[in-house]
Amino acid sequence: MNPALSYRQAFNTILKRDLKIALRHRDDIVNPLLFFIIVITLFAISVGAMPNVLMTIAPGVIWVAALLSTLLSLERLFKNDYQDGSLEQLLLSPCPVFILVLAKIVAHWLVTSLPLILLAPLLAMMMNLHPDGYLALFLTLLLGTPILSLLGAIGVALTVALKKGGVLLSLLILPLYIPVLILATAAVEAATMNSPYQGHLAIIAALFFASLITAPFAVGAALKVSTN
Amino acid sequence: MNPALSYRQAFNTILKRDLKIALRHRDDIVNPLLFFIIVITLFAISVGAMPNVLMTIAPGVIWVAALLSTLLSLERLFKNDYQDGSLEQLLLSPCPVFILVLAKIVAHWLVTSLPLILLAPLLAMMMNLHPDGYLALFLTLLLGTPILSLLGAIGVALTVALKKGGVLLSLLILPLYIPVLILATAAVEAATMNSPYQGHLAIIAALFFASLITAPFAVGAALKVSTN
Amino acid sequence: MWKWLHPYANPEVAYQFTGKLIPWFNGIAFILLSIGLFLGLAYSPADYQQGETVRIFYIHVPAAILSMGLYFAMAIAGLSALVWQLKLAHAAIAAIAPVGAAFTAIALITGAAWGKPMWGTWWIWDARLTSELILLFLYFGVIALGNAFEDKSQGAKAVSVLALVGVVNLPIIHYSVEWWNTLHQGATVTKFAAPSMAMSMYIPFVICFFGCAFLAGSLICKRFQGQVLARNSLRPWVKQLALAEDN
Amino acid sequence: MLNASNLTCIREERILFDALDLDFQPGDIWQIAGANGTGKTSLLRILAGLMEPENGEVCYQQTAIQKCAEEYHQDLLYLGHSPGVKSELTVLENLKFNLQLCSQDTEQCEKLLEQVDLFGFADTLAAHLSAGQHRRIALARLWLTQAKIWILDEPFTAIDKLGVKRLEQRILEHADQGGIVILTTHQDLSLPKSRYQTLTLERIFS
Amino acid sequence: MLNASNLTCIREERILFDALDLDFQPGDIWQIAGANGTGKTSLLRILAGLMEPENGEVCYQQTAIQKCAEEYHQDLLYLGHSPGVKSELTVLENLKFNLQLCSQDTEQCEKLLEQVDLFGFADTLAAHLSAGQHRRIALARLWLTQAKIWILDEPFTAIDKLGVKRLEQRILEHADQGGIVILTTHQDLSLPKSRYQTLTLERIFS
Ligand code: HEM
Ligand SMILES: Nc1ncnc2c1ncn2[C@@H]1O[C@H](COP(=O)(O)OP(=O)(O)OP(=O)(O)O)[C@@H](O)[C@H]1O
Ligand SMILES: Nc1ncnc2c1ncn2[C@@H]1O[C@H](COP(=O)(O)OP(=O)(O)OP(=O)(O)O)[C@@H](O)[C@H]1O
Ligand SMILES: [Mg+2]
Ligand SMILES: [Mg+2]
Repeated sequence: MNPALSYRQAFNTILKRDLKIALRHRDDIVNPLLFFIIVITLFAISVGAMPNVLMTIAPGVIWVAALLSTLLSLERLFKNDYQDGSLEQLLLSPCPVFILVLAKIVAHWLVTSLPLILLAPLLAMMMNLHPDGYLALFLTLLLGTPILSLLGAIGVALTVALKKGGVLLSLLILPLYIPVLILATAAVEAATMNSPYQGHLAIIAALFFASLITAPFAVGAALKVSTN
Repeated sequence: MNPALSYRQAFNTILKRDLKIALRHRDDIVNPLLFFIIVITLFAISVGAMPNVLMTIAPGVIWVAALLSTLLSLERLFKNDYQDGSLEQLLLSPCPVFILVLAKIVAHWLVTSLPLILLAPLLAMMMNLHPDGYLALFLTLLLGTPILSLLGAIGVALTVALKKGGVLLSLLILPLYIPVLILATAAVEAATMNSPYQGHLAIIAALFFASLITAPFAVGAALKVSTN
Repeated sequence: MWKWLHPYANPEVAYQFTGKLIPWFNGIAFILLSIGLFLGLAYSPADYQQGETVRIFYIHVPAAILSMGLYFAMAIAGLSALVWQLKLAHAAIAAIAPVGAAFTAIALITGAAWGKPMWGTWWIWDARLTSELILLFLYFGVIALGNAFEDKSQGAKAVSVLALVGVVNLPIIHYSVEWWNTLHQGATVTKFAAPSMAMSMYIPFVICFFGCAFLAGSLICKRFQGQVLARNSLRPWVKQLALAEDN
Repeated sequence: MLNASNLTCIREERILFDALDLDFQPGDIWQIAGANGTGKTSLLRILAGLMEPENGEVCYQQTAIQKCAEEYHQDLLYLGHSPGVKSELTVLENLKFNLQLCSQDTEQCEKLLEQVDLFGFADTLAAHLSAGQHRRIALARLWLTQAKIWILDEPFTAIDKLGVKRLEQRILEHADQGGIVILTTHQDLSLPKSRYQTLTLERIFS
Repeated sequence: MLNASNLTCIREERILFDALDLDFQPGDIWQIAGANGTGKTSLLRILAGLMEPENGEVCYQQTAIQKCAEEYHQDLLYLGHSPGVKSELTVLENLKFNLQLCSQDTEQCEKLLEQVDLFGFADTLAAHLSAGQHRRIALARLWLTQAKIWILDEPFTAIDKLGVKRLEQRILEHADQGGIVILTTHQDLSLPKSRYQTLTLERIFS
């Protein structure tokens, strides 16, 4: 019998494979990013030449765009793997499932959310966000988007085997997303008004750690149910 | 040899099948609708308790939401058929391809856009849209969403065989969508200010007929290229 | 405790046990609700600030608290379904979800009706209201997910996971009034140490609350029975039951 | 009736076949054989008009198939690796749709179900069938079609022995009525040797 | 080593099998036979722990497989209808990923490629392979795995004759080294009759 893979190695193997597929596919990276840009530009276009209106709605628009683009990219997280049978193979691997799942989620976040976070300041500029809000926007995105990925993964895992997965997915995870959205926009708005937003940030951070610790297990359990 | 199907019958057969699948799946109907509602509610939540701000951005938000939800539902138009081999079978059917394509597009519009149009007034109310804008909103949606479906179909047909279809799709069709978006929001805004908007509407109608006549042929040609 | 519980983990025993509970629950709920509502709606004093509208309180708060409590109960059922593979817990989840959703809806509607005179608007996007709305969506999600699976037990397991995850929303609802400054009233009845409220209001409230709780219990038992039957339709005792019904 | 001249197919810079001349006459059964990746599927797709050859052309009744697409498609039945069965529809609905596209009345369904051994599954979603049953839905078309030319890519995949026997019988019957059958399979056909011809594609090392 | 007791499987209210007792010993080759839709795939999935039976349990070395998931998965190789080949990766990348998950060094790849007859396709995307070649990538795992229990669902699908022969040899070799092979196939195995046992599932009419 060959030596069992260390957890670290297993994590790395999956992470690398997923990143490679994403880079090959490119879609996975460019799509959410493009979607993010599109939503924001379309708003800028359609709300038009009212800079002060734009300014007030900027934190909301940017965060909603980020949330939507995460939501849409989520389906890919397990769908392809489910269809071509890789998911079964992962579940049958000797490693604990939660490690593999975590690797997949991290890869997903790196591919979909990180570029988006890096691009956000530019779009914030387009949306006329108040300069004091930049740091808050960056921090909330940095802490908030992983929560979206982690919680979303649970929803995807639950619905991956269902033909009518899509709707359910939104129905299942949006309720879980809304608190993050409210907290984050509140934080950015507070920042633009120069009031303290550390409290909001602390709650977001707490949510992040809580979901980081629990979500992989929930996803593992959900995947087992789905492939049954 | 059995008598060839009349074009009418062929159209009906495909239309009925697609509608049946959509009703069975339900996803296809509820998903874009839910997405539409979600986008609007998320905005309402994140822009928050500023009714007058909501009011000014209402036409834009509603149209952007409609556009996005069409954009997202488009991929389904040919994707499933491509994967399970039905598309090949359709291309091999004795009927001219453009008829089958038209049937599929009509089914798609009925399933995704119609419910959305019917629901729009309710959401307009939530968004505090000025009462004078309702009729204009309804008319622009009624004429505008078919354009979105028709043009979108060309993009989907071109990218259906590509693994990395999604990005391309948005890139290909968004430039075509933006004029419709600008015209439509301008029309609704004009209506809320009680100025005439028939001019805008006429241009949208012209665009609609032009795309109705040309798009099915373009889609047919694109599909043949894709399955090669 | 397991030894004591074990016999009730048998579907047939559980079915009969809940069957015996229903009439009791019904009776208690009826008595408590009639007393409580009489005291609350007719007898207790009108509030010096809020006037007669304060009487919505006797429906609104029990419904709101139960909406959360039932969700918690559902989550516990989910946990036992996942950890101990308890098949009855599947039926319990399916039984609780719609009842919980109904109480959530009642809390929302009565809250909105109360909000109009108090705050001048039916709805605002504030934290407590939004999170209660989210709770309703969570219930919908649970119901829809359960229905989406053709395979009942597979669906139940999926639902268990979701119910557990959704529990995070409960503290958010409860503490939202402290974390955010909102229009909504802070904790008054649920401060255990010293309810900051007149006894003439507190007692009818408590009676109403337990009345609602027993009503919920009876509804849930009824639904639970149906679910147990549906999930065991191939078992002989169910067939016998059906035969007895026919005769 | 159907013939191909000078066909060349190149995929990924690999020559699969070169200057292939084929002539199919009514009553013929052709088995295209060859190892994996030698171009059987590619050849069938070219013959069906789904793919364009690098060179050469396929003619139906002396007309290039691109020119007489409508008639050719009327007379053609192609079943590929993925056979166009809709998982979201039930077995019966799938069959009915196929019947309607051939403009036949939908009353034969019951009989058809029996023929492909799916009796009792009429109202099951295709997604809930086993691999073989799923393919059988597509194969049912062989019993209802009036097309003369059948192009079948590995029709026996996932089908059990009894099913294979029935299929072979149906194929023979069709050829006896003056049809043409072109198929690939990695199993041996149990038809009489004299009834079918084999074309073996070889791997060309370039 | 692996045994199942009292297995019952119900799908869509149809009883597929009932009170099935199985015992697999080192060196065994089992063919699960039966018509389409009799529950072969379902049985294999239950044995692999991917599906839960309605009743009964599967034990590996006297422990229920849910309880010793890690060891069992270490010793198990399952290949289903869709074999988990990533179309977006090249052949080589697919193989390497599989090797890494078994924590083996990735130098054997070249040899492996030859073994499954994909030499020269190393850098082709899996999406651009023929049906058979695509499956061969998954089958390559049979040559590199050190798992003792192989559960193979129709491993010969789309594979050409030479390929089937090689596979059978590999299966025999594995059994001779004390492994267990459980497979389904609709073709006849050309192994010596004495070397394998057959379990035939019947359709139960209820
Ligand atoms: C749609 C609007 C409303 C919703 C969704 C809502 C929701 C809730 C919820 C979920 C609770 C339970 C909180 C907990 O136990 O932690 C609650 C309690 C309560 N609500 Fe509302 N509410 C609404 C409107 C109102 C209005 C207008 C009033 C009166 C001004 C009101 C007064 C109260 C009071 C007094 C409590 C008890 C507080 C406690 O002791 O915790 N609510 N409400
Ligand atoms: N995903 C599913 N959901 C519900 N029922 C299913 C599902 N898959 C298969 N079934 C049912 O289970 C039965 C057995 O299916 P299974 O796949 O085990 O058959 P099989 O013996 O592998 O057949 P084949 O030889 O065609 O592969 C079928 O009759 C089918 O109706
Ligand atoms: N979609 C594709 N894109 C590019 N090349 C392809 C594609 N499909 C197949 N090929 C190449 O064409 C060659 C022949 O493929 P084809 O599918 O015709 O083989 P086949 O004889 O049907 O094999 P099998 O017996 O495995 O089905 C293969 O070597 C493959 O590399
Ligand atoms: Mg092939
Ligand atoms: Mg099978």
